[in-house]
Amino acid sequence: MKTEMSVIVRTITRCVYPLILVFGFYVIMHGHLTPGGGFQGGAVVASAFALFLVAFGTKALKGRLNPHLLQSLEEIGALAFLGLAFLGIGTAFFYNILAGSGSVFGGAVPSGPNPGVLNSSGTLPFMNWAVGLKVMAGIACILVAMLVGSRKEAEE
Amino acid sequence: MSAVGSLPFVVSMLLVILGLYALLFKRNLIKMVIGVSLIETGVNLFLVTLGYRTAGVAPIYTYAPATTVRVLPTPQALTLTSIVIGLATTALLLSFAVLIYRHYGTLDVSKIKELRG
Amino acid sequence: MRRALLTAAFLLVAAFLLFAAAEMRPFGEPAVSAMDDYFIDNAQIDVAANNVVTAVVFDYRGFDTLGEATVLFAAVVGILAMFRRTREDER
Amino acid sequence: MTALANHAPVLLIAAPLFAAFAAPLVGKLGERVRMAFTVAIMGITGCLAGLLAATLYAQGAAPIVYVLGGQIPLPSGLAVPIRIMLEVDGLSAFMVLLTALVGIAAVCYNISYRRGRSGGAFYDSLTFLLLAGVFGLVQTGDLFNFFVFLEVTSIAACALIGFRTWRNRSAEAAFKVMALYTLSGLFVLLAVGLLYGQHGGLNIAYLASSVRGAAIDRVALALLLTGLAMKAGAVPMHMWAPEAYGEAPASAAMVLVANSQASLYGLFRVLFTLYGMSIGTTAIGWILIVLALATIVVGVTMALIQKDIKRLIAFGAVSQIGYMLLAVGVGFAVLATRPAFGLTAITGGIFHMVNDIACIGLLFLGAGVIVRASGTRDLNAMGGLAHDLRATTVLFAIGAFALAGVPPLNGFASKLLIYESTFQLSPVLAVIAVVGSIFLLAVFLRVFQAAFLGPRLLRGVTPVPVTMTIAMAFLAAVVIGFGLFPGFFIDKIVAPAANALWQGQSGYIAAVMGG
Repeated sequence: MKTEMSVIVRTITRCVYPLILVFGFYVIMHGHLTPGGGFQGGAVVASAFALFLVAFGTKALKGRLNPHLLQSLEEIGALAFLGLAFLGIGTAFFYNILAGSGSVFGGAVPSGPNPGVLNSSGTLPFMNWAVGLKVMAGIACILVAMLVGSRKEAEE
Repeated sequence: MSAVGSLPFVVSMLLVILGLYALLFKRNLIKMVIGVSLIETGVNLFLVTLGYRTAGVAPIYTYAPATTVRVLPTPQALTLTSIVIGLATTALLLSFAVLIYRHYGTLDVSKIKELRG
Repeated sequence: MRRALLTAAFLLVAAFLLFAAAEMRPFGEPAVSAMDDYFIDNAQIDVAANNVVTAVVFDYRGFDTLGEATVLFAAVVGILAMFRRTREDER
Repeated sequence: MTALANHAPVLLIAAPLFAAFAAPLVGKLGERVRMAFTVAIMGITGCLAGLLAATLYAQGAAPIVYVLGGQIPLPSGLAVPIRIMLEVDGLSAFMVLLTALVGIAAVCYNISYRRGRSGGAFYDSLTFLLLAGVFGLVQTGDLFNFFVFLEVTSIAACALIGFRTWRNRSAEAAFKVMALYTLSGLFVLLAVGLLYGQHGGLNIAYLASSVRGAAIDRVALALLLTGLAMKAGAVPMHMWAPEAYGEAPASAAMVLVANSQASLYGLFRVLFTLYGMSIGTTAIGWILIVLALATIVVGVTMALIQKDIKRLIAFGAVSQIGYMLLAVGVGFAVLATRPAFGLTAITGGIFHMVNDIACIGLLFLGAGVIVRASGTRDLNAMGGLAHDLRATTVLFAIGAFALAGVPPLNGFASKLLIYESTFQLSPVLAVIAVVGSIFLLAVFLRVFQAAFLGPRLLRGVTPVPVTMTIAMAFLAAVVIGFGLFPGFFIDKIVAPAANALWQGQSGYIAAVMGG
């Protein structure tokens, strides 16, 4: 099985790859202000990985996408999300302890349409990041596992 | 206002029925996965249509247009959840299909039955 | 025989679903929206979030999101387990 | 202690989830560390389950409501609950105890069952995900949340079914079961969507107070019933169950049965709490009864002709689902007139759940030992295992006789209640149920004779690790304990559960909606 695609595809991938990453991280970061959030942004980032895998085949696995690292990252993301939910256990599980508290992320927002404040919404941005990390690592992990799994077919 | 009546619901149900047809009557495992995926899409579409309010805008306040009619946020949240669940399901089904192909060398359900004896 | 039964079941379910859809309230006019109106009106006060959908996803219905993250995690673990290296002696 | 008790419902879900998320990471430190970790977390979970049940029983009949991310169920001036809630009543507490029982046995069994095999961390992780899903399923008070946990259990269960990747039938069974579970999950989701569109809420108590039996409500009920009955393994959609239980590793098969029972719990919750009297209970009760009888007959007759020991036990498990469905169907059919035997039937059905999981679990674990020791699943190839596996022989015998309903054991205690009450509705039902049990006894006598008695056919049988025997002995103790003192256990844990179904609807609604 040919694992690499033509030089055109590879070059375009190299150009587009960082842009997709930036867009994905933007979507995660502004999840509480604009359409999007952890899941959507994570999926966008993972699509960059998918593009990478399509263009470079198994070569991409060497160094750049380490399955063990990805798996650990996913677990860390999941644990972080669980931990953030635990923060509010003083009141109730999933209680948003930072919202409206006036601290760094607790800024209030004006009512009605407004330009948005990045450091608002309490624990929401952190949860977005945790879920974003989880989704990007998770989907990348699925892609790598399936690629390796189906490559075994071709060899046998 | 509602010139369309309940047509959007009917359309999403048609998608569900299409998926059911593929799941029940197709013999190829990949096509069955596509069927499951279609049902999921139909149900998601159904959920999203539930939340629409005539002439509403997205319930997001950042640079929002000055209108008071906003669509319902809950169905969107539910759909987001069910899309991710659908993704997980489809991925797992496909990996089972890969395993089956590895064992039998075919994706045809009737041939798999013959091979198993 | 099997195929006939399957077809009958399929047609039954299809008719049933179409009936349900036709019985629904008209498109664009939610019957009861007290819960959603609460979200729209109070998300900026309760959660200080501009995006009401994110407020619902991560705050009001955060537990669903935990479940959804769990589902994805389960799928990843499952797929990694499917394609793991097995040992010869356990077969 | 009170703070812990207040948060027990959610901690009960969070603790196994934490174990599942962390197991692969902890596994990097070594296999023994991971084992100690899983045992510790399961111990904590078991204590939490006990604490939750004790709290509930201490406060009487009122359900415990836990609001996630808030303090009060209803914000002032609103008639719809806006946040997700966990709502634990007698039935939920009963299911929580049952799941904790299964979890403890499974984790204890896994210590040596999975040692030296590949993917141990994945296996532990998936087992805990399945347990967390079942804990969530039986506690949640929100219909969409119910669907989410249904999917958690589906995916974890299917990954466990396909876990033996070198067996071609495993992958096939996993694919089939996954497709079916997804279909059932989507039926439930469609029903949730319909109910949301009609009533604008997702909380079970809120929906129960606003469902009036309109056309859409009935469609949603049909979808919910189909989806949940499918996932519980009732006829006509039972064909996945034997393959799933048969292909899953032994301890996973036991947890899968608990998962099926959780779907059955969902069915009961929908029927009694969500709809209750707003629909024609007699007609639906009789539909359940017919399905249940078909399930018993099919399960028992198919068990008769099996040669594979795990598939045989699996068909036994299918038939037992029929008994529970039968009893509760009888209870639902007479819900409108409320004769005393309706409550007896429900009590018997619910009591049978815990008895069934103990016996079936014991049998699956025993079968796991047998397959591991003899290297074959074929009953005709086994024989004389009693010479080598003494403890397993005794424990397996206890499980088999209890399942068939032989007097001093727990299966008899619950089946007697079922026979008595169904007889009062219609003698035919009781006769079919009794005949089913007799055939089941014959089946298990044959298994016992084929596997354990007779001359020693196999040489070099692997000895059984001690933790596997402990896990089986634990379940056997439950079987014998419930059999010797049925009155005590019915009084303490089964009666609150039965009452929660029989007359708990208004209390369930009031706990959230007030008044």
